Amino acid sequence: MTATTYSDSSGSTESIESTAPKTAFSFPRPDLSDEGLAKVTAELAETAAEYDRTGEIPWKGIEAIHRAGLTTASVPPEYGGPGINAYDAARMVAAVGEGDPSVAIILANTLLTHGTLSAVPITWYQPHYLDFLERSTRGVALANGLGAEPDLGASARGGVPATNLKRSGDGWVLNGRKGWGTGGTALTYHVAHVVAIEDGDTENSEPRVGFVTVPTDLPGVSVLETWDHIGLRASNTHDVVYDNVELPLGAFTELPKQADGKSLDFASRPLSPGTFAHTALYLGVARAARASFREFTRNRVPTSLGKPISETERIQTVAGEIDLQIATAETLLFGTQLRFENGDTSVVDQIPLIKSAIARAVISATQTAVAALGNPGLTRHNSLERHLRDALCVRVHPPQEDAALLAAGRRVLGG
Amino acid sequence: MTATTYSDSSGSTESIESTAPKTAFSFPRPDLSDEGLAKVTAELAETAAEYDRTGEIPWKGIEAIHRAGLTTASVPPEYGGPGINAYDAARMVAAVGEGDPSVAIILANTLLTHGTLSAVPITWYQPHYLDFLERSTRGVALANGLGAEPDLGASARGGVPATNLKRSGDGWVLNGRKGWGTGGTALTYHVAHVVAIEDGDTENSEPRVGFVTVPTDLPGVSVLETWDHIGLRASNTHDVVYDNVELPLGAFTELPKQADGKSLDFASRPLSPGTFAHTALYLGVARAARASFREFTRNRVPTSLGKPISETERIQTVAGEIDLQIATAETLLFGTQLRFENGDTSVVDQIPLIKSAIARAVISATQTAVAALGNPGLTRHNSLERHLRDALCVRVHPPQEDAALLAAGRRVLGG
Amino acid sequence: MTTTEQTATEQTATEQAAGENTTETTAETKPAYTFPVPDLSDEGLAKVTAEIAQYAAEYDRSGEIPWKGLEVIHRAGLTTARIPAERGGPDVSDLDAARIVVAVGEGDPSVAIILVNTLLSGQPFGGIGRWYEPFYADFLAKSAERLTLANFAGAEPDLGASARGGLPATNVTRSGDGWVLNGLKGWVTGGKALDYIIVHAVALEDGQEPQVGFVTLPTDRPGITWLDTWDHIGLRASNTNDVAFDNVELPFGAFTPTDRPTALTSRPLPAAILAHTGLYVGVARAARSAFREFTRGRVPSALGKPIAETDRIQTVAGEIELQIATAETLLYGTLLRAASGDETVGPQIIVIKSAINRAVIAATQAAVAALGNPGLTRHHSLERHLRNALCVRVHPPQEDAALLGAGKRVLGDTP
Amino acid sequence: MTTTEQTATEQTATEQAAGENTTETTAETKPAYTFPVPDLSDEGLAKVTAEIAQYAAEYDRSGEIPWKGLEVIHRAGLTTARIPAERGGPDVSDLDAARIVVAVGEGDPSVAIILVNTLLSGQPFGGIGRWYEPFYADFLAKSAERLTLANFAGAEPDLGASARGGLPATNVTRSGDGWVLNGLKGWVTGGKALDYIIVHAVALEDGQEPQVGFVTLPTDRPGITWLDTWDHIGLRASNTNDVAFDNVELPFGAFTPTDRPTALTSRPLPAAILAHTGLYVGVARAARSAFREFTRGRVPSALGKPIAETDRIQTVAGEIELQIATAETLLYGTLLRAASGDETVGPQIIVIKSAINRAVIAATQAAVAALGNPGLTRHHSLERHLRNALCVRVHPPQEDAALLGAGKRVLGDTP
Repeated sequence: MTATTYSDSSGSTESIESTAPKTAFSFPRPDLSDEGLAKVTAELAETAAEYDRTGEIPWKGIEAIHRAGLTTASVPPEYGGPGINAYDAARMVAAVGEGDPSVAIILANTLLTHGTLSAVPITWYQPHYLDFLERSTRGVALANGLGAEPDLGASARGGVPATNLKRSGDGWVLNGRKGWGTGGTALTYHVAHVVAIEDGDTENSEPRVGFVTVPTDLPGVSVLETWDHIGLRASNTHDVVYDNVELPLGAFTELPKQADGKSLDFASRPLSPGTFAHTALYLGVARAARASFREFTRNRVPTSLGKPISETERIQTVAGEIDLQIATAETLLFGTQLRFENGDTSVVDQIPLIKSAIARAVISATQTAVAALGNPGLTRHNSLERHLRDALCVRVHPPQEDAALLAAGRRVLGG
Repeated sequence: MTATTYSDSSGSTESIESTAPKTAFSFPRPDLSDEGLAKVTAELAETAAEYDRTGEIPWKGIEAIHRAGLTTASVPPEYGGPGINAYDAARMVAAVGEGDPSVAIILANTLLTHGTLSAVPITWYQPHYLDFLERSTRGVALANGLGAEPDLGASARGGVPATNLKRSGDGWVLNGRKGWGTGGTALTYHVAHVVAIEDGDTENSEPRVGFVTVPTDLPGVSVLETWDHIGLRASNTHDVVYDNVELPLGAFTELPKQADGKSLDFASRPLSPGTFAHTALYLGVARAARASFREFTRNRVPTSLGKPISETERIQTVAGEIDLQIATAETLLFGTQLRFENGDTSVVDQIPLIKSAIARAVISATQTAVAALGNPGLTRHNSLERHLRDALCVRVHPPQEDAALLAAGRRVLGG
Repeated sequence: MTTTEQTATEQTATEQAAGENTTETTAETKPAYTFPVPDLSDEGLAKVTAEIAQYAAEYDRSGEIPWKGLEVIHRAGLTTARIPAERGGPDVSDLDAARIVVAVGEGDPSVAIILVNTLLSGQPFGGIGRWYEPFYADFLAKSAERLTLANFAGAEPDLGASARGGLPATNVTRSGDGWVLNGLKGWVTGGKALDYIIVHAVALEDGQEPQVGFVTLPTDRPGITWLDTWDHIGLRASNTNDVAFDNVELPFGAFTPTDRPTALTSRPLPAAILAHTGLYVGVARAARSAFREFTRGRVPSALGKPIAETDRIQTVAGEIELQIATAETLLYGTLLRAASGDETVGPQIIVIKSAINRAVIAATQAAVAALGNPGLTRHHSLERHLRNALCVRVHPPQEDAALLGAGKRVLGDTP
Repeated sequence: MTTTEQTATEQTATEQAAGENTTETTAETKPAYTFPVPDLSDEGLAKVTAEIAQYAAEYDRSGEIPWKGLEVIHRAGLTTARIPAERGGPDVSDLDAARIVVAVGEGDPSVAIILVNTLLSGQPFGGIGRWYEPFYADFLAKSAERLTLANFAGAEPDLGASARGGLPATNVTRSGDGWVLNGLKGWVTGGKALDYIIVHAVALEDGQEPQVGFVTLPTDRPGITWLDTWDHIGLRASNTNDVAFDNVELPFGAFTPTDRPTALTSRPLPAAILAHTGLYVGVARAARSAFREFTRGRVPSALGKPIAETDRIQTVAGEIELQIATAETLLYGTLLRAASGDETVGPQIIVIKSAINRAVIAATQAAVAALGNPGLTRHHSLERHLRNALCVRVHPPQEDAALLGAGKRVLGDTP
């Protein structure tokens, strides 16, 4: 954690929503033209290989997207933000992912914590949110929702978190450990999935599950450097430990109870098109692989051939296959959002499957490029090797394929 | 059923094994050279398309394999037969399958009922077996093991058959219905999987499961024409009904009890290389598809191309892919038998998986050919369409892929 | 339709439209007919599907023209759904046309392919075909009265599909004031059910370069002979037969010159071309229904409950659904992307078409592979759906050409 | 090994073998050394696997020459296992050589690839390389004392792999009584650990056509520079570096002319070439073990038992096992078919190699895809096994060339 001191400016448990001047902030609408996004891609691509090697927080890339106004692009209009829609968020993340997917995943997480794009209602403690926005005006400020826990597995598979709040005086004390805290020490805020335990709760009490917003500079918040992955190596997806972190009472918001009196279950919730933000970054990776394939094959002139291998039918057919997979991924991603906007509600149930189909297309595009080239696709002298390692990470995001298939099958075969 | 009268010549329940002169019969060793088998293939191929259309019993093809000495090739030496091994049986069936897979499956079944190649101990009632052999010297005589029942599913998935023998005087009365009785009215004998019920048996008695040999010309044996399949259309894989068929006591042989006192369970038995006899016929189908692809592409000269499409790199690469799949199927089939003979016992547990892998290769070879050609691969003017329909049947033979994968996974992950 | 009527109508029309050769010139006048707006609600289309599906198996067996299904779509107003507004038609959108074709394809793809050709031919939709105005007026007049069908005839047995480029051998030569048409066209879906054919032909005039163009041809002219060549694995009732022209006399205006054809893969395709593919998406949906029905009804005695309640079958159903969700989103999403002004989708359409093809085949084969015999016997409809799905690959541009075309674009100087 | 020793040994050997240029001529004399017969039992090989595996992760991180693993295989007598009997070696069979390579590859494929090259180079095995007898005698003398390694150097960065045909740029020119060697070879596995390199080069003599041949090269000669070019996704410790030759002086006999190389795909390959592929079969086996270990140890709190006990994970394990059974049977079965005199297998070897490659990749990717993050993090070995498996495709002949070569054969005049 950075050593910056940050003290909670308010012990109040009341929401200060009504007192917050709506126009206190003003965040610019980023340049979302194809050209504008291509510039961001190019700038990020310059430093991506280096951060892949070192695994350090990709500050240069993060600063580039901050300068381009991307990190605050989903701040709601009532807080002075451009409040971009899911379609544009996906385009933005894809462009960033094409440059550096570690930056893109940090961006996607931040975009989703602003709430307008999320599938799950994310509610901030107002003083925290205003502080977060205020910091965003001064420099880079990043946030992430922390759901998974090492023992529980991904929260999307259901279950009550072990990370918990206990009452202490006027507030809470937070304890527990979260896994896959992408962004690591670069984060300014966490929105953590927790259970709140009140005095008098018994084993039989219905658990109060919800989210707590946590400024990362509070005492007791620490990061364990656990991330050592095949891809997205600079994403700093480390574990986070909370050791008696003191928080105001309002920092916790319980998830709405459902008809059966239980909390909203992550595993059974319908997904919104906003959840494509993560998927989009891998579309960017596939595009980067295509560009890398293009560059290599146009410049590789074996003496025995006497012309670039890009001029052979074999390589052209491989490029066509890569393009087929990318066209598939793009149309699944953007076409789903358009179907949704067009009022086609049948697509909502299909979203987990469509995400799996996009994952297959991304992996297939990248592996097709690698398989066709032999050594040049596997050496770190070319970027394709990195794109392959990054693409392989697409499958880890929930809901995973087996769960998506089984759930869809039950729906299809159900009564 | 044919109207031929055939009366059981003996009511004796004693095995007459010792009294049977071992040299009473003499069956020729077939010509198993590549050239000899290719001749059989060619003869069968002449009539295969016609039987595929009509669905009639492929008598011309059956007579061809009878003349070539194939139907009796697995008769054990002690009965005057050549007693060929599993390796040669597979080669033989593959050659016949390349010509007409409906004939090949009828052949494979007959070969397996002679017992020397079977995974399950098949024991004939001696008078029946001698009669079967005697008929084989006079003309075509075919047999088949009947395991599956419409309600039970394939016997390889386990369970006690509903088809049953009840005591009646000195013998048995057989009742029930068997599914997938390949060969239909062409069969001379059935070896049926049944349960024998003795007087005094209760619901809690351990069922006596075994095989009964049934001459098909007995009163009460009938065939229901249920077969109407996408492929192997002339295999006459109809249902068989037994309605109070009277049989001598010796016609039933109980399967050996296992250590736990239960009958040998089909589903959990290890497979022997002899079980590849069925798989081999589909290897023949894949080879036929390759030959068909070769013939078509060498003769197809589009005016816009001005030469056979077989001279384009695209079609050559497709042919290479087909050959890769066939080389895979051949090496899996024959290589497993060689590993087994070479004393490599680790291969035994892998046999169900290897059969699935061969099935995938056969289907892949055929579908690759079809996919590359468009309409000419799908019209009945060319034989490829038929080979595709035949190849699709490879998956139906037990153990099916899902069961093979699950069983193997349990073995791999087990303690 | 009698020959007398036809001739009279044509003569009148010829007089009215003297010198005019395109439909546009009459667009100002009040339409002569009013064609019904079809019920495009999900429920309305589902009713059409169900009604057609009743007859599909019967026509698959007989191969006859599927008159009962065709009458259903005529009554529902689908055959005239794309007639332009200025001619009194409802002119449904590309998206709705695709939805119609999917629904009809789910019922009977032989009916759907006849429909889609009429939709594509009855309007300059898909970029093919130009009508001789008097004939178009006649086509509308007939369509207002009864089921009226048209198709485009491009392919020739020797040339291969015209989509791969090359000059047709079918030709018109001058004769008096008009032309005579000679030649042979292959794969003309609809066969004797067609009222009009737009024939791709070359005009041969003394002393001039051959001129490629389209001939509008009423099918009741003398000299037209249908050859009963269609004998396919699937779409067996589509009557995709060859047609021979022997000195068929036509008025001068019936020939419209056009640019020399280029290969389909070297130019962007209108998104509407995916309408063809839509009928196979319907086939995949039919396979899903068949899978659902069978697995919910199949209760093996050893299992004691429907196999639809097992994880294995549910996962297979999930895979089928994933492929259908992919196919639907690729189909509808592409049309929506095109409609939304997304220009990047244009060059991708050829490969998106291949991607839909793959999803259709994968969905159907997943269903078949999981079921063994029940997926292959003609007792259940899945066997038919598989055979129909296999035909998806035959429509130009075929996959190899699409991949090569896309690859050249991707690797070219301006990707 | 010091330079002084080397020079002395070589001088002696040169004198002894004056005028001799092949190993055959000394075959009559009693061998000077006796090399140990390795323990080839399954248990013996498993011990080697386990011992090497201890160090594999460490060398994967550091990329250093895997000395500890190499010492293990030296102690086990594996590096000298193919030395011919007439030179005192055990000369194990092709089948046993493959088993050795599989076992070592399961432990550390970087060690295995260095081993397999020594096995292939130390004898005319695989059809490549011819030794200068004095150097071979020296190689044996060193091998009797300590770990001694050799490799073949064919590829050049500009030329691509020599297996695709084409003349090397690396050359020898006359200088006094001998030659000087100049040029650059790429992908020379083993790097600085090698004692000898058999270099594919062209001899340039004034007034004569360039003559292709092999140069036997002791690596301690002046003028040899290793370039640290290897930075690959997998086999990171294989030290597959480039090596530059700058006026390296060699005796006249060190160059052996040979036929001009033809593309690997246009001639039948010896089955022994599959030894290379064997090391990746070992990688797949290592992935299976890693999958087994992880799934048996992973007990999610929501499940309450190891995930290895779920049908889903068991089915994945079955799929992994299917691919391994396929790879093993293709590898061992091909060697057995070749040994049994089955001549049809020869032309199939190039495609069988591709089929093994696919099975290796499929096995490893099935394991990774099923596990999500645990399959991709470096905390578990699966991530490393995946990276190693991906290298299987780079060895010539590559798949596209193999398919094209096989297709030409299949579609040629005599298939």
